[in-house]
Amino acid sequence: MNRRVLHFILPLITAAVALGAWHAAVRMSGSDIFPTPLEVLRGLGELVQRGLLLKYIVASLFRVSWGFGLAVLVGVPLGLVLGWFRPAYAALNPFIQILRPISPIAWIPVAILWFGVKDTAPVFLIFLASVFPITVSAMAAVQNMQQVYLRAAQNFGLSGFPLFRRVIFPAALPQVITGIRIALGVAWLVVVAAEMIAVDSGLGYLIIDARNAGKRYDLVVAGMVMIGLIGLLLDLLVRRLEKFDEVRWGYGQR
Amino acid sequence: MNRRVLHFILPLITAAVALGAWHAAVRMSGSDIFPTPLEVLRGLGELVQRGLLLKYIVASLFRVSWGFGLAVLVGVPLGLVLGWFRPAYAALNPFIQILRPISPIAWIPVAILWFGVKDTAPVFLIFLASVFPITVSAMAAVQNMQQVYLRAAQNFGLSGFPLFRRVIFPAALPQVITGIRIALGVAWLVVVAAEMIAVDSGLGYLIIDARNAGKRYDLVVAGMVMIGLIGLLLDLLVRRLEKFDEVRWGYGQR
Amino acid sequence: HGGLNLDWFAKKPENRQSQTFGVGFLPVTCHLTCPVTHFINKNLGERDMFQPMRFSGFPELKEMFLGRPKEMPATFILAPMAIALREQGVKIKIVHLGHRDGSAVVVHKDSGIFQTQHLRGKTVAIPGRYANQRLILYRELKKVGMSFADINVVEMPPPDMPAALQSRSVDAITSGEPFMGQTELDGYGRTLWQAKDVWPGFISCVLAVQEDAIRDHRDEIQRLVNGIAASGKWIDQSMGHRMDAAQFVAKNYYNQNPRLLSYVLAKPPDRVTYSRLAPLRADFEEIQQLAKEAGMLQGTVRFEDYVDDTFAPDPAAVQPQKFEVQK
Amino acid sequence: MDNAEPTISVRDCWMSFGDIHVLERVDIQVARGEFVCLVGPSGCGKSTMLNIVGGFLRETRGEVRVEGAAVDGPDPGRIFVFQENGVFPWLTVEQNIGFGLLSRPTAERRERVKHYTAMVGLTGFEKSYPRELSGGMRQRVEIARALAADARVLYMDEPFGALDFLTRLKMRADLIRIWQAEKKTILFVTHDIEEAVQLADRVLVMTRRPATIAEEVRIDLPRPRDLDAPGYLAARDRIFSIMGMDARGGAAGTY
Amino acid sequence: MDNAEPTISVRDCWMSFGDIHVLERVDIQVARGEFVCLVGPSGCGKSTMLNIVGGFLRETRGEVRVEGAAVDGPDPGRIFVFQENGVFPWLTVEQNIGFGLLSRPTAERRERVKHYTAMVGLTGFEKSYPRELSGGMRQRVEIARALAADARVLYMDEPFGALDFLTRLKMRADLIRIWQAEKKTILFVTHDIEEAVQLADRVLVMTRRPATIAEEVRIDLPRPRDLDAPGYLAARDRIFSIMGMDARGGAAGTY
Ligand SMILES: Nc1ncnc2c1ncn2[C@@H]1O[C@H](COP(=O)(O)OP(=O)(O)OP(=O)(O)O)[C@@H](O)[C@H]1O
Ligand SMILES: Nc1ncnc2c1ncn2[C@@H]1O[C@H](COP(=O)(O)OP(=O)(O)OP(=O)(O)O)[C@@H](O)[C@H]1O
Ligand SMILES: [Mg+2]
Ligand SMILES: [Mg+2]
Repeated sequence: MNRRVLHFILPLITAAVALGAWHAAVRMSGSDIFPTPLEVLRGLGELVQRGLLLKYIVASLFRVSWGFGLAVLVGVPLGLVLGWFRPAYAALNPFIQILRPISPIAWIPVAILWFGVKDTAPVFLIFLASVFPITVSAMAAVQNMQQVYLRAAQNFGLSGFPLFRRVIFPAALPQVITGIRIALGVAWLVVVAAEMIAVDSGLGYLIIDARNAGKRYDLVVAGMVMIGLIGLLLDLLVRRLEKFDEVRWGYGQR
Repeated sequence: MNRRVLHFILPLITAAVALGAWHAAVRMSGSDIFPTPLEVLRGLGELVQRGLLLKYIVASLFRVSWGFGLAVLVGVPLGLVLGWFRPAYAALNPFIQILRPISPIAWIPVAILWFGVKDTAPVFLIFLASVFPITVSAMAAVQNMQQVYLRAAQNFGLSGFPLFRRVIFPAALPQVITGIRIALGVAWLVVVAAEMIAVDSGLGYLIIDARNAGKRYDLVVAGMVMIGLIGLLLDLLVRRLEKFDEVRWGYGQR
Repeated sequence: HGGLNLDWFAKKPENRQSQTFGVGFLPVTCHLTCPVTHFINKNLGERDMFQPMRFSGFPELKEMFLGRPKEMPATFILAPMAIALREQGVKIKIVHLGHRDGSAVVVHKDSGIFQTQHLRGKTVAIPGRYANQRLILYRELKKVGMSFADINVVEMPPPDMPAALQSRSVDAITSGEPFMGQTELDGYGRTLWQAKDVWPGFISCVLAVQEDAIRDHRDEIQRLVNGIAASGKWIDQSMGHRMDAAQFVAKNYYNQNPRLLSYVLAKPPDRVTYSRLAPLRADFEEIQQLAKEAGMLQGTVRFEDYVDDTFAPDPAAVQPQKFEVQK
Repeated sequence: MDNAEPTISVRDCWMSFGDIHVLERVDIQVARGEFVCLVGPSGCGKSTMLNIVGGFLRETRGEVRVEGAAVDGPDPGRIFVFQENGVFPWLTVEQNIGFGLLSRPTAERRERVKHYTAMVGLTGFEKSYPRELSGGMRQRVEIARALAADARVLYMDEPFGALDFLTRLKMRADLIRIWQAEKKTILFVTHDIEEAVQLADRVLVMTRRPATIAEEVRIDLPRPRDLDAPGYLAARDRIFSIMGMDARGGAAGTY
Repeated sequence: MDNAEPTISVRDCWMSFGDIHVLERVDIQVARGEFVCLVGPSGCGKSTMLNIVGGFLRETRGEVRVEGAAVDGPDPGRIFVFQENGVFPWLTVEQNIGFGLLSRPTAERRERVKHYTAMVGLTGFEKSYPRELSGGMRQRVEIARALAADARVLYMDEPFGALDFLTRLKMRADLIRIWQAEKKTILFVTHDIEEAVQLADRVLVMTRRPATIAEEVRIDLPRPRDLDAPGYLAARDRIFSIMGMDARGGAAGTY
């Protein structure tokens, strides 16, 4: 009960204080470029009225789903294989590590060159940004797997694909899921950069478009708030994956 | 010996194959927009000749050092405190989680508004991008700390600041360092976005400037390659932190 | 990736690419003729001859133009950038202008900058290294015996400029409209000078086309140029047309507040103009000369290399479209 | 019991975690200088009881007094040896053993650290970090740390659990020697009945959860104890039978 | 030894990890149906020896034959119970115990799983995941899994290490019962001398590293064994003395 209160009331108080301070700061600065919370709310209202908010959210989620989904489909098997076969790891890991720190923004020209300005290009950027964390975590998961599981499995006569399916994969799964969670965060983070490519919907587009639209910083901030909230929701959602019985063993207190 | 060979020869082979494929693909595509590896090398040579490469690298590293350094200075204590005081955690964590998924690109207008176009604005963006992973990992580190260390410390009569300094901090340190490592990766990743703000040096600027500069995609790719290589080096560097005796206990095989 | 059906959200079916081609533009007044031509054509019930493709910045626009010339063989682009591309060996030609004038240097209204000389030691934001605003600034500084060495130039995407000026992180800004007009409209910007006053007939953006397209699709390009010439005339025909254009372009193409476009198209009415759009040797040679002096261009190409003026109709002979917006 | 107040005095102690009733009506008295073992089935509440006495948990009901005062948190004069190893992994062996001595003069601290390091057989490992030691060696560091702190009272929660058999025997002998020499009061939790009988003056046998003290077995044998002596075997078998087992492992109940 | 070839035959086995010489000239013979315990100081190489016999490690030199053939990797007919718990945490108790039976008909599998679940006292926990069990219960799952697989040979590496004292006694008794009933050959590693004496037909005592077999102690006592019987105590004390300790814990050497 007491903890409930803590976890509901306190954030509300902080929210009130933060919004108040924000409002006061804007008012006091005398500038009307940066919006007050109220203006942001009104901006959001306008988006809702024009039927854009939902459309944009769906569009961004759609792109992220594709890019991220492909990243999972490619990254998990790739990571597992690289984690398992030492030579493959030795051959490819350096390149993964070099490609990893390259910003999606830097990839925009490549994306346009390869995919034009359809939805494919932002999907590709989101894919790029999320495939590396997934691959790396799947790789590490296999490499850190407890030897004893492998030996037990071999003892019972498993090898080849059944060994992979029945032991290596489930043993790696908790860490793979953690990687997936991080990658989803990254995928959602780069939605703004990805939607710099000429698309005409999405929350990232909303922000970029609002910047182009002269003084619509209320919409910029509205876009930021929506991205933040949805990011939080997505994270909570993937966290549920970590609750499944098959993987919960991997997350206990250390 | 055999493993040495594996880890030196195999990446070289992959590199050769990758560069060859790249070259062939560019040649075959018939398009001369995208540069061949050779052209990229020539672009790099040009940068070196004009004395720009080193200057840009230093400039980017300088901004990242500041932004990231500030993020460490703010994030680590903040995270430790939030991890320790439940009410502070309850009050602030939701906001941290909402701010976290917001792309640095979205923050650009805010950064300009607050900090203008000096180096402060990119430093602020880098700070923003890296402070959240650091805070969150420091928070989690304290929360996941083994209870027995705390009890032992209390048993020996520690409390208040000495308890913090002699037990809570060292107990959290390994996970804090992991957070710092991830955050440095992120800081380096956003250098491109950060240098979209009116600056006139840096590897991110190089990429953006080269994109503006008509057909200079050799420089774009040169910038990407440099960012990738330096990112790899930075990561290797921070990894050394994990080798210190005081924290090595935190990273063993699970 | 063809099988992914990622076009799910495309508003208009894009698979008509085979018949129509893309023309790149940004939501700025310099590119206004692009959406106006499209809108009028569509409303006159003519065959869709091109597909306007909106970008949020020049880098992406250029990358599409260069990287996928089949999909987007023509685009509105900064004149010096087009020339620079030609210098770098890209086979494109300028076939028409997009507008004239429509740039300004704006300072904060509370600043003590009233003449070009006052910019000495100040920070001025320009849109990029190949922006004509760099040229106009260079030209004006030269007039008063100054150079870039006397001011501090920073590059900044135009959308960020108003905020930068308002927060006084820069002392002056210069770019195309509507971002300059916006600072006036919001009450903190004061125009130091308009392009039209210091460099009459100033050109910033032009219509550039891939040579392959010129060779293979002459007719379509001709129709496009005719359309742009005619809609330019149409815009300049009356203030009523300007206000109509501000309305439908802001709503359907730019996603901006119509008030802003109305403002920059009306106050004063000749802030930006859309007649006289044929590319003229003298204009471009001046640009090229200045750009060479300012270190922007090499000067390795000549007018006939980068301009194909065979498409442009005689401005005097161009007739505006017969089109009125249904109220 | 002496006529003096016992060092540890637990009266009518009850403890629940939410709905889980762990302890019911537990009474424990430990006289000054006495060595008392607490045995009982796994999960019955031995650690819980010890943590209450140690001041890390608060009883739901009852009276818990140590050294003449109600317990109100841990105390540096009464050191706990934890079931989960509580050695600080970021400190060297030496620093760990000296952890409780930071207020002492450097020379004395060095002296004591050296002495207890030698006693647990870790001389030569002073600069090692815990991760470089085996589980048994780590456990010995914790024991040395507790002893070095010169506490009047030691609470030990299965301290020898991680040791291998031979080391365990050795540590038991050492502990008895120290206890005899330094007159400490020790409350020692174990599930190993042999261990309890080898060590204790008295063995308190707890029932399964909710636990209480089923019986107390006094072991009046001279030390060092002969593990083949009839008295020893009798005490051991007595505890086995209290716990519903016979030493051959035939279960008299479920487990 | 019988005149038949022994089930496990290790001759002149040497093993090093790089520069660390772990085993030297080890000879082990285990007859069909025999229960042999391997004891020795911590870190001497017991697990290493067992892993070689089990096919998880390859000896540096020597001959290791099991069931008439040179060992070449693990074999489902010879199941290993690991010192680190090898229960799969992503499977339920039931699925773990049935892991080695997937090629059997469903009915038989269900039958065997049920039987061995009951034997280790985990009935009611079939659907539980290992993380929901205590360390001791997890260890019992692993033992049940090994037994259910119906292997001819069991290699057990301190399988009762994580169990509490009472459960350990119970498991020892169960293991003896199963071994007697099902005629398995068991090679059992432990550092607990009491355990070895309670279980084995023969106890092989290893020296410290580099290890070899110091001596073999034959325990000819009827089962279930009486822990107070003089024969039992004599065998125990004999092993203590081979290992340089006496049962009172007075160290005859360093540790
Ligand atoms: N913090 C807690 N919250 C809820 N239940 C707890 C908590 N601590 C202990 N318990 C429960 O109390 C019971 C007794 O636990 P305790 O650790 O005292 O047993 P124990 O006798 O020390 O067992 P072992 O011999 O295994 O160490 C157990 O059933 C345990 O599940
Ligand atoms: N993979 C390995 N690489 C290097 N050294 C090893 C390896 N495995 C074991 N050792 C070393 O070999 C020696 C014997 O180890 P082993 O695990 O066989 O001992 P043990 O007798 O089973 O000990 P315990 O009773 O603690 O289980 C130890 O000193 C250990 O450090
Ligand atoms: Mg306990
Ligand atoms: Mg072992």
